[in-house]
Amino acid sequence: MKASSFRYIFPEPFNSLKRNSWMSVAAIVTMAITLLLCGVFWLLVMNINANATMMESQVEVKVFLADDATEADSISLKTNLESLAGVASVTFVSKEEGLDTLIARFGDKDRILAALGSNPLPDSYTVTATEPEDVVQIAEAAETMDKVQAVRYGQGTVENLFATLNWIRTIGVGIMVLLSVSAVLLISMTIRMTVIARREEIRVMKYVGASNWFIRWPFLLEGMFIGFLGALIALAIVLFSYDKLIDYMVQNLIFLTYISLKDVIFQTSAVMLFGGIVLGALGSIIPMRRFLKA
Amino acid sequence: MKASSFRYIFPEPFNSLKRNSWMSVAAIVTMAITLLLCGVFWLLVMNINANATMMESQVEVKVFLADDATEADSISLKTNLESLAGVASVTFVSKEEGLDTLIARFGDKDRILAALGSNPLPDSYTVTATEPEDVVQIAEAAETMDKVQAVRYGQGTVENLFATLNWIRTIGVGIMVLLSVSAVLLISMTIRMTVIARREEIRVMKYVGASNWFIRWPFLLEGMFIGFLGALIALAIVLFSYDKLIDYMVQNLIFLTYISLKDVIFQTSAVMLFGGIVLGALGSIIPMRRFLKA
Amino acid sequence: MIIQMTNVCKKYEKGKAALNDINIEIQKGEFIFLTGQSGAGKSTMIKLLFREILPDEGQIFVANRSINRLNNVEVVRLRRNTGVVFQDFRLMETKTVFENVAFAMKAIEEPWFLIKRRVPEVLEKMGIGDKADSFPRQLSGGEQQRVALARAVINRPMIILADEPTGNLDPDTSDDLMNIFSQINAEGTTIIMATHDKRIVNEKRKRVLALKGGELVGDAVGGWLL
Amino acid sequence: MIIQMTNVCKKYEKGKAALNDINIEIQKGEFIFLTGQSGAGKSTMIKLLFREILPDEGQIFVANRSINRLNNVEVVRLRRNTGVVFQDFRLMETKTVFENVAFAMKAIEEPWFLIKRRVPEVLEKMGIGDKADSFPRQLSGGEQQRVALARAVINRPMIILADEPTGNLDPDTSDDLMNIFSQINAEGTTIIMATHDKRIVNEKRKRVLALKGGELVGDAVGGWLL
Ligand SMILES: Nc1ncnc2c1ncn2[C@@H]1O[C@H](COP(=O)(O)OP(=O)(O)OP(=O)(O)O)[C@@H](O)[C@H]1O
Ligand SMILES: Nc1ncnc2c1ncn2[C@@H]1O[C@H](COP(=O)(O)OP(=O)(O)OP(=O)(O)O)[C@@H](O)[C@H]1O
Ligand SMILES: [Mg+2]
Ligand SMILES: [Mg+2]
Repeated sequence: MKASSFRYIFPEPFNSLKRNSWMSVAAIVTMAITLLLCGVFWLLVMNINANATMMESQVEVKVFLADDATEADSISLKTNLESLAGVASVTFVSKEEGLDTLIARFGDKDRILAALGSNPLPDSYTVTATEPEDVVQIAEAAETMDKVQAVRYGQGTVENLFATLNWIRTIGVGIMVLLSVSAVLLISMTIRMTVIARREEIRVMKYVGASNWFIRWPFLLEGMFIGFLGALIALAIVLFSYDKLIDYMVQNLIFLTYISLKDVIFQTSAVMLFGGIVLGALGSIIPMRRFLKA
Repeated sequence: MKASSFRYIFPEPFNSLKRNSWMSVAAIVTMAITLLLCGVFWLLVMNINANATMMESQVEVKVFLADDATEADSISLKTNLESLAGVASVTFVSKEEGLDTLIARFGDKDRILAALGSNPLPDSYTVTATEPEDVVQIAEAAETMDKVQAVRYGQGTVENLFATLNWIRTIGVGIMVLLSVSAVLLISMTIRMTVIARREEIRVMKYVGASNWFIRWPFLLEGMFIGFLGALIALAIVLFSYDKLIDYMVQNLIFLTYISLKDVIFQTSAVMLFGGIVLGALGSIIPMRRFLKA
Repeated sequence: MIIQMTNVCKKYEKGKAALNDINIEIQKGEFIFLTGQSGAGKSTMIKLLFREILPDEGQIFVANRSINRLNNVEVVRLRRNTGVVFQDFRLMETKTVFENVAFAMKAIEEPWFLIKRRVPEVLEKMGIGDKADSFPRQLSGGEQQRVALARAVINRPMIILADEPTGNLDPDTSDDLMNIFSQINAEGTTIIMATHDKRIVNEKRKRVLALKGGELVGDAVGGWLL
Repeated sequence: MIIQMTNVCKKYEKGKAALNDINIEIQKGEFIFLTGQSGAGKSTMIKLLFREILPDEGQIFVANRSINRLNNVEVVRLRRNTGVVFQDFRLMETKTVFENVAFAMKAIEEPWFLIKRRVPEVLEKMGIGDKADSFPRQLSGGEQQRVALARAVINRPMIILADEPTGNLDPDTSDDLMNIFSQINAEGTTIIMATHDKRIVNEKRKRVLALKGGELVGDAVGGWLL
């Protein structure tokens, strides 16, 4: 096939879409719905992931100073803690602040203070890790340091949190895989139908001497165009509703953090449009093979 | 149309499925994928919901007794608490048990005991509510009772928990609605395509004197059958993989509770099969109207 | 009088009128040839008579009922009393020859034993008895045409409309079929047959309606008119 | 010698052989009528010649190449050198008449100015110049047939295979088209035409191949053979 044949090929998909309008509309709608689902879940998973990451990063290690620690001990401990691998920040918490936290959790300040007489809590450092996985390691290192009375990182809690977050991620990834596979199948089934419905036309083209690629290209372009259009519609709906949804959520629900539209717009658009076009192309070209045999 | 005509109508869908095999396979696959998605999310949402409900039911009210409360006071308080609307259980927690809990959370038992000298905590009752929404009301009622020193239900925590659970539920329901709408559209688009592909056949039937219902029934049955088959495949996959998945999850992930297959098998099967059949029927009959006009 | 057309005009979306001011009366039991050049309006006339399309102007009466306004049930009744051989056959691609012909009987709810007996009988008469289990795409052009013919006559309708029923048939087979038509006609069925076959028209010596560019230019008993 | 068939047999899935031990030689520039009753194997023969189907046995040579084993490119070349009028037209339903005919020219990558000039020319010659923008379903049977004819001749192929190209045409239009064929034939194109029209065969007095039940029962110059 000569390259110049493309002048005959390019207008074909548009004519065809117009003239097979019922089928085309059905195919585009299917495409749009499928990609819409994918887009929605993609953003959902991204948001859940962002929240999970944020929650993980908030896991802290508490390092309690020995009662006999001097100011100098405290400062050198801080330096030591900061020099540990994976430590993001080290914050001093005085015994008074510690008690306040305790009281905040267990009730009546006056009553507890009266009962305790004096504050039994030691000064402490709150250490945050850059990577949540480093928490245990940091805690172990801190325990061997001088003038450290105790190290706490809420053992069970951290592990539970990680497990929960991993669970959420696993489900999220599972959803995406399931949806992606479904999208590929659904879209290719739809385009397959539009091709099958026109098998006679394809055969006639062969019989009047068109080469396989001369026949294939218009269908390929049409599939790509259906994919593109479907993706465009899905994208428009996703982008339009995402902002509104986030607004609503911010006001009504305690999601910790949100991915803002502008952070994902390029990625999402690219993936959806590209996905739609590729699926449309494959969906149209694969079932054609059968009708193009010599 | 006479009822006896059904002897001619019933075999039609099966012939047609066999002879339009490409289209039929495409339609059934689409149906199966769509319903599979729905089924998977339905079970996911049910599980999340079950977990949410369980977590809500674990919200408790702590009622601390006054220091001067006698054994009799304690017993009458218990009776009063139990008589409150919405209370599920009332459990006595001695001051020693209370301290154990405190120590378990804040570290070193010996150290804290040494620091405190004596146990500053009062005896308490742990009240659980049947409905989580009743918690606040129970707490308020308990506060007005005799010999009650303080009532705690971790204000912020409960509200946060509710909000989180509602958020999860909202997303779950949102997913289901989105998926259901998509399923309806996708399936009707697919069946629509199979009908459109056979519009000539429908016209010919009209021209040789078949009544509209004589033409419609086989298509209707075929759509229902496609729906049924698709649903059956989806159901088989869902049911088969659900057990395996739960097994995996129980071992690897800290989901709190799981809905067991036998609790949902009837509901899920009924919804999916019925859904598939209805969608298949509507999807085939609606686009036919156009071709059946007199 | 079984068919009457008064001042019938039909114009498709584009172009000039396909039929223009047609007036004809056809008595029960007549055998009529419809002739005219390609594009003269023969098929349009036939399509009007079984209400595939509606006239733009004028009235068409079949069995003394105007077919311009019929409800669904009446349209079905009209079609059941009319057997049609389409110029392009219009066989159902996914049904076998037997099923294609049987469908017309099933549609009018004939009992199965009758279908099982009469369909092979008619196929045999058309010379395609051995093709009952073939699908239309497995038949030669003339065989397909004969299936269409079998379907049109199977219910012994009051009127048979045949649009070039011998277009894909050799002279011998055509003659066989014309004999079948004559026989059916002799039993009282009105037959209207659009045809290009000069020889058949000349041999049969029946009433001929000649169309030219949508106008009725001839209506006489005898041979080819144009 | 442009076409040669040696011991060609063709049997479809069911039933008896559609063609049985056919041997023919056709010289470049011949005009050949293929006759035979409905179901005799005329269309099968034509389908074999442009490789819509393959023979079960025997060899077919077109322009001295066996067409039994051709790769994709060679099949395309064969078809580009062969213009076919299908018995059932096989027009593309979603393309206009102009586009249907133009497609055959686009497929062999003719420049647009040539397409724009030649397609209307040919349509005019076929008497359907005013139907260029109609879709096939908006045409009468004979008009569709003439579009199929126009598509077959537009590229001036070496060989024209025409399967009952006048089946839906009235005698006058048929004669016009036969004259076009004669003219094309006079320019050197080999024409093989399956037909039922005794009159045309008798008038033209060309070589006639007569088939009967898949056997070649006659091969002579002159009139109708059966
Ligand atoms: N659906 C349609 N839309 C537009 N024009 C049409 C349509 N059907 C037929 N025509 C035009 O109406 C005219 C008459 O068509 P008709 O089919 O009645 O011709 P005919 O006499 O049957 O011809 P033939 O012998 O070729 O079958 C033709 O010019 C045709 O192009
Ligand atoms: N695809 C097929 N499958 C099975 N049998 C077929 C197929 N095509 C044709 N036949 C059979 O082969 C025989 C020859 O068919 P062919 O189409 O060649 O006849 P023909 O001479 O063209 O007849 P006509 O004049 O009716 O068009 C017929 O009996 C037909 O039923
Ligand atoms: Mg006609
Ligand atoms: Mg043939």
